[in-house]
Amino acid sequence: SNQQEEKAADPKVEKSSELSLQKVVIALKANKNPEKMLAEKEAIEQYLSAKLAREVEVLIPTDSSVVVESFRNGTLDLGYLSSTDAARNLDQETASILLIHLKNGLPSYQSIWLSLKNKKYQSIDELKDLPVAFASRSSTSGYLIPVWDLWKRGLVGPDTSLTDFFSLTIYGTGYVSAVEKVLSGEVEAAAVSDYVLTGDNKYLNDHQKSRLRIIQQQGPVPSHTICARTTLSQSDRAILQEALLAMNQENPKLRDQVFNGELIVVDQDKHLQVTREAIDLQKTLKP
Amino acid sequence: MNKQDLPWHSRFDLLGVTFLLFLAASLGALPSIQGSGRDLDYWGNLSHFVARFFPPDWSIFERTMYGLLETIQIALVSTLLAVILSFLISLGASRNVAPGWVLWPTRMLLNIIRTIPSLLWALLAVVIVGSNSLAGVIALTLYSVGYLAKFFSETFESTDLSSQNALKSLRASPLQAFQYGLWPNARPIIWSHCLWMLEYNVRSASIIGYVGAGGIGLHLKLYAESADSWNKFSLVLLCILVIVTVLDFAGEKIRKSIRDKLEGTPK
Amino acid sequence: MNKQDLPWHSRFDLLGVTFLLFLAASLGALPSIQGSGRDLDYWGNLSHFVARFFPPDWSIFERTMYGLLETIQIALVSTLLAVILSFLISLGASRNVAPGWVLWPTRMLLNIIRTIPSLLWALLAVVIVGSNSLAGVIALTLYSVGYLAKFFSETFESTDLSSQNALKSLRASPLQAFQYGLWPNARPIIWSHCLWMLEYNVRSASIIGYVGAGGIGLHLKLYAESADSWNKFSLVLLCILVIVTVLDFAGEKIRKSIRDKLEGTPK
Amino acid sequence: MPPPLLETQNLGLCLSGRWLFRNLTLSIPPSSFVAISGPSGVGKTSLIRILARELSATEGSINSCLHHGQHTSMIFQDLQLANGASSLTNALGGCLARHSSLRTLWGFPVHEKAKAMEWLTKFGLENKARQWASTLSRGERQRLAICRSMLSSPTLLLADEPVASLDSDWANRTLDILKYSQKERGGSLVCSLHDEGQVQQFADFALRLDWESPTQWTWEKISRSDG
Amino acid sequence: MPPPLLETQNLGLCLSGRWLFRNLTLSIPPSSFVAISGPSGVGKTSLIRILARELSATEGSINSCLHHGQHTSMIFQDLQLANGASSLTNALGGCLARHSSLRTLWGFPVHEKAKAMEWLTKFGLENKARQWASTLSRGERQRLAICRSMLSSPTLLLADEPVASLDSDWANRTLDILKYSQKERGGSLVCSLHDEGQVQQFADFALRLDWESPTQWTWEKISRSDG
Ligand SMILES: Nc1ncnc2c1ncn2[C@@H]1O[C@H](COP(=O)(O)OP(=O)(O)OP(=O)(O)O)[C@@H](O)[C@H]1O
Ligand SMILES: Nc1ncnc2c1ncn2[C@@H]1O[C@H](COP(=O)(O)OP(=O)(O)OP(=O)(O)O)[C@@H](O)[C@H]1O
Ligand SMILES: [Mg+2]
Ligand SMILES: [Mg+2]
Repeated sequence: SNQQEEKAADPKVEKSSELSLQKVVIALKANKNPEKMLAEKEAIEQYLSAKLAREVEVLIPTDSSVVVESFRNGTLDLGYLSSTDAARNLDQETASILLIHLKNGLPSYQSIWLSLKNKKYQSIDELKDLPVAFASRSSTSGYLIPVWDLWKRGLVGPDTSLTDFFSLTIYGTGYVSAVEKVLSGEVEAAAVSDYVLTGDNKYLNDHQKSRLRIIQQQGPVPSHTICARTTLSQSDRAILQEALLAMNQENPKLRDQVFNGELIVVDQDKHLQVTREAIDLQKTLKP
Repeated sequence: MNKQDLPWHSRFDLLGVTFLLFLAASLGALPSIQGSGRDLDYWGNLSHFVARFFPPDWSIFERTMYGLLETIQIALVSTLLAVILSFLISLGASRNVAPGWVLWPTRMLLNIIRTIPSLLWALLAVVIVGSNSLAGVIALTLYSVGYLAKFFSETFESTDLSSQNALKSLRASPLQAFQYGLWPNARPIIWSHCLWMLEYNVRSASIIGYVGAGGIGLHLKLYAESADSWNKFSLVLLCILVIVTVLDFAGEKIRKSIRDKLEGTPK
Repeated sequence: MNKQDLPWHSRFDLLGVTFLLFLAASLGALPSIQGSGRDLDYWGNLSHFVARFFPPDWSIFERTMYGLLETIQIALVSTLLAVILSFLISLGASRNVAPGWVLWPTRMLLNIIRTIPSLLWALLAVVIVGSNSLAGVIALTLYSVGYLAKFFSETFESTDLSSQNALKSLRASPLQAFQYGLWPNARPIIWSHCLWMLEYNVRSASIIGYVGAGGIGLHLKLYAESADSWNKFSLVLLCILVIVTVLDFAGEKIRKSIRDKLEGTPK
Repeated sequence: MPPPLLETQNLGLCLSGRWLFRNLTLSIPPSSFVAISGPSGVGKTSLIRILARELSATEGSINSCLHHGQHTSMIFQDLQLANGASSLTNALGGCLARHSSLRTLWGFPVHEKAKAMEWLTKFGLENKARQWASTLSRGERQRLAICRSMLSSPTLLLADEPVASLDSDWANRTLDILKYSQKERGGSLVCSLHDEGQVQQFADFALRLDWESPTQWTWEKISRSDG
Repeated sequence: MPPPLLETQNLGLCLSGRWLFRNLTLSIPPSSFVAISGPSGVGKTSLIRILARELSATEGSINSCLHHGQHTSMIFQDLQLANGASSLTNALGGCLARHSSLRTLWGFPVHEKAKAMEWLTKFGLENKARQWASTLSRGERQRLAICRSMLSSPTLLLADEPVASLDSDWANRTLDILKYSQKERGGSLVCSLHDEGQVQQFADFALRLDWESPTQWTWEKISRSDG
């Protein structure tokens, strides 16, 4: 990786106003239906390649370790990652946060517990010895933060595991599969992100939403981030950051579609503080 | 009559033509396979990556064993079910056992089973019985049948058929001719396939992991996702390797015992 | 001498014992397979779930075709590479071709290859060449070799060996005896396995999805994860089913042509 | 004259453009031993396979006059035994037609086993009953194939060189057993033989195929002092 | 007296507890035709396989006196042809030992093909060269197996009932060809035969195995007016 740094800092190419990369590769998260995903892919490729005068390629890797390794070997330059994935990359020193997005003006959103409308649970405490579902093991709002919340409430800890508190914990393959388990009656509640219920109908249709209610909210969940490979040269980083920030003025519609809100620069450690706390806690829990 | 006297195309039968088509299509597809176009330190990247797997982290050995036990149990049950189902279905899918009107529907059924990806089988099983090891068993069983029945029926069509034909000409029913004529010849390959399926199912643990049925697959996925646990990952792999090797060895021994019996090597 | 005169255990050879062990282990594992224990409407859940797959959404047909084309290209190239590699490796893993000191290391290599899950192969490929279709090809190739070479070598050990032995006794080298004695007999099964591998690789689209090489695997994953796209999912499956059926049919035709030639059925 | 068991009308077979025989019109009388002879490759096996309806003729027709309950059995030149099964099981293959698939799923009826052992004993294989067929000597395999066919009690037995790999003692004994077993139940034996001595000694009729010309086959009644 | 090609010392073979032969001490002189005979199942094939070192004897030893460049070839009773290959390819199997694996990877040298065609022609198979071995008649397959072994020009040819499935014309012709091809190159032919007439007509020595007692084998020199 040292070599790459040197190469990037090669004085011949280093003209602070021009990108030393011949081609920019960006990874997006695979979380929408393919129509929108592919349309966004093309739109962002066009926008950025015009902006940077470079070829831009958007990848949609489906596994987070692929992102880590791609950053490490230098085949990926930017990635739109959840805060958990960002923390993982930071720990591995493969990437650092370039920008984050704001959701409703905040650098965070909420995680929620959902149940059927006819169930009258008031808080998660009441679900002791009942089955619940999490979105997936790698989800921030659908697993990491809810567990952190349970720990803060003293319901789980080094001596009480999730399966000690709940009668059964199930992990889905995403928000939708977790919610479906609630709808089918297999579990009493599911932990997901708040925009599953309050956002557009990307995840659930109106009929499904009408059968659900929120038991409680927990958070904050740090919003998604745009990370850049650590081996990028300082000037490249700056150019890319500038180009993305320009979307705030030039193409807010595309920005909202792809990155879910206004892009801002933050202190990366502060942004990831909650996530890191939750990750560290995770390791102390009884398995 | 010499080889040269024949027109050149007489050397190509259906098999040759298929092979050439396959070759041409593969080579034609080559240009569309693209690399990153970047100047990478392939060897350095690879060795750094691989180095992180060593040494395996033995501290998780006990936990791994528990996960593995669960995985093996699921694999055993689903393989047993799959073998039974596949055997029955494969009889219906073998040209030399089943009549035509059974043949094609059965084949089509198998094609459909194979088309459905493992993930979907897992989802289906979860929809039916919920997220638990039973779902894992159902998913693996259905998934395995698609393979195993195809392998079985192809084996039945490709082994030495002469004895089966002899029995048929002695007016045995197709099933009888199969049992006493074909089966003794097909046995070694069939057992190989069964053991392979067991091995495959032990490794398919990760599919079961998806639907939350536990087992070692879940561990593997978690270790892979946390980017710095490759040495734990490698320990799990080491344990799986032991199982794979044992099964491979068992298959080898069984084939050898049948071969010895066939050749009648005196001890 | 009657069958009854023999002690009961004389009926059990290694194969019988293995089978009983397998049966006992499977049945012993049964109790640990547990359902959800909740009162679920199995049939209702299933029919609701399945109903959402129909009718397939034909509006995405064109896009699916593009995705599929890419997938097929990757599958073709990787299968070709895998077949070549597996063939060479399987020679080293067959007891009747390779000497002992080649045999065991090769077998162990294959076991290791098979132990490594698809995800890890994908990662390895990404580490080497980055996220692109080349990585997909590398991952699929390496993954396939583990299977294919095992199947090949088992086929070589289980087909009719008499002609190979005859050539060996005429002092042909192991390779020559293989080429002119064993290969003509093993051909039909080998081709079946190759076609199966091609089919498997077309379906392994999801592995390629991992490394971000696109193809149909990505679509499948996205459809599966968004709530209301099961009818799109089913269209993709339908297209894959067509490919699977075509390949199945090709395999059948090839086996039949060889069988006809062997039996010499006059036209 | 009793009606024949099998009749052919102008039978002809053409393989890869070569006529093996043509205009073959025969009728196989009951209780008779018909020998088919001719040089190697002339078409003996092909003719027998046509008579057994394993192969279809290029021209002409075959007319079977077997009654209900009577049937044809064949002894193959290539033996076609199941190598991975014991001699006894192989022999028992001959009785499969008498039992349903369900009945034979878990083994054979005891009386069939006894009958099979009887045949095996007749052909000197009583000590080989539990041995896998693949480890028998070629001559033993040939006798085993005969046992299998005899167990099915055929009215018409089509035997393709059943004694080719046997020494002359066994060959004579075998042909004798075959001939008299068939005569006993009023059946016939069609048997290809390449040894002229055996034809003269056992056969009632001889069909001789000709290598040069497909139509020059001859049908000869063999008269013997003892018959 | 010239040195023998092969000598055995007190050879004995025991299969599944039964002694097939014991104390077998022979020496095979050069330029000779040794016939092995005995009833079916007596152990002829087993003995020949021991001489070819395909099988190891239970007791005793074999001593090969072949020089460098001389070798043994075997004609199998089960023929052991590759069914899915043409006759020509099968016959060419006999020349593999003369060429490296690399040389034969893409086909055979032209002169070997010509030689193979010569042998095929000698055995009346010239028109069957491109046909798959599985579609040949049994007799043709037997002749093909002989062609394959002859192509390897063995000094010692071990033939296991090479003429069992041939009619007497072809059988005599074949034994003649085998005998004189071997004599020509100073080699020997060890051949199991079950026809006493053929033994008397062609063999120089006859080894007769006995069914009752493994040690009661006999070795006889056959004198003929013509030899
Ligand atoms: N592996 C084995 N186990 C037990 N018995 C065997 C085995 N192999 C051969 N035999 C027996 O040894 C005897 C001799 O067999 P062999 O093939 O040598 O006979 P042969 O003289 O060649 O007979 P044929 O004339 O029928 O070919 C046979 O009775 C055979 O059943
Ligand atoms: N499918 C085929 N295609 C071409 N020729 C064939 C086919 N099947 C058989 N033949 C040829 O037909 C001829 C007759 O074969 P058949 O097996 O009937 O001979 P046969 O009289 O039984 O000879 P043998 O005494 O050697 O057993 C042979 O020359 C054989 O090569
Ligand atoms: Mg014949
Ligand atoms: Mg023999």
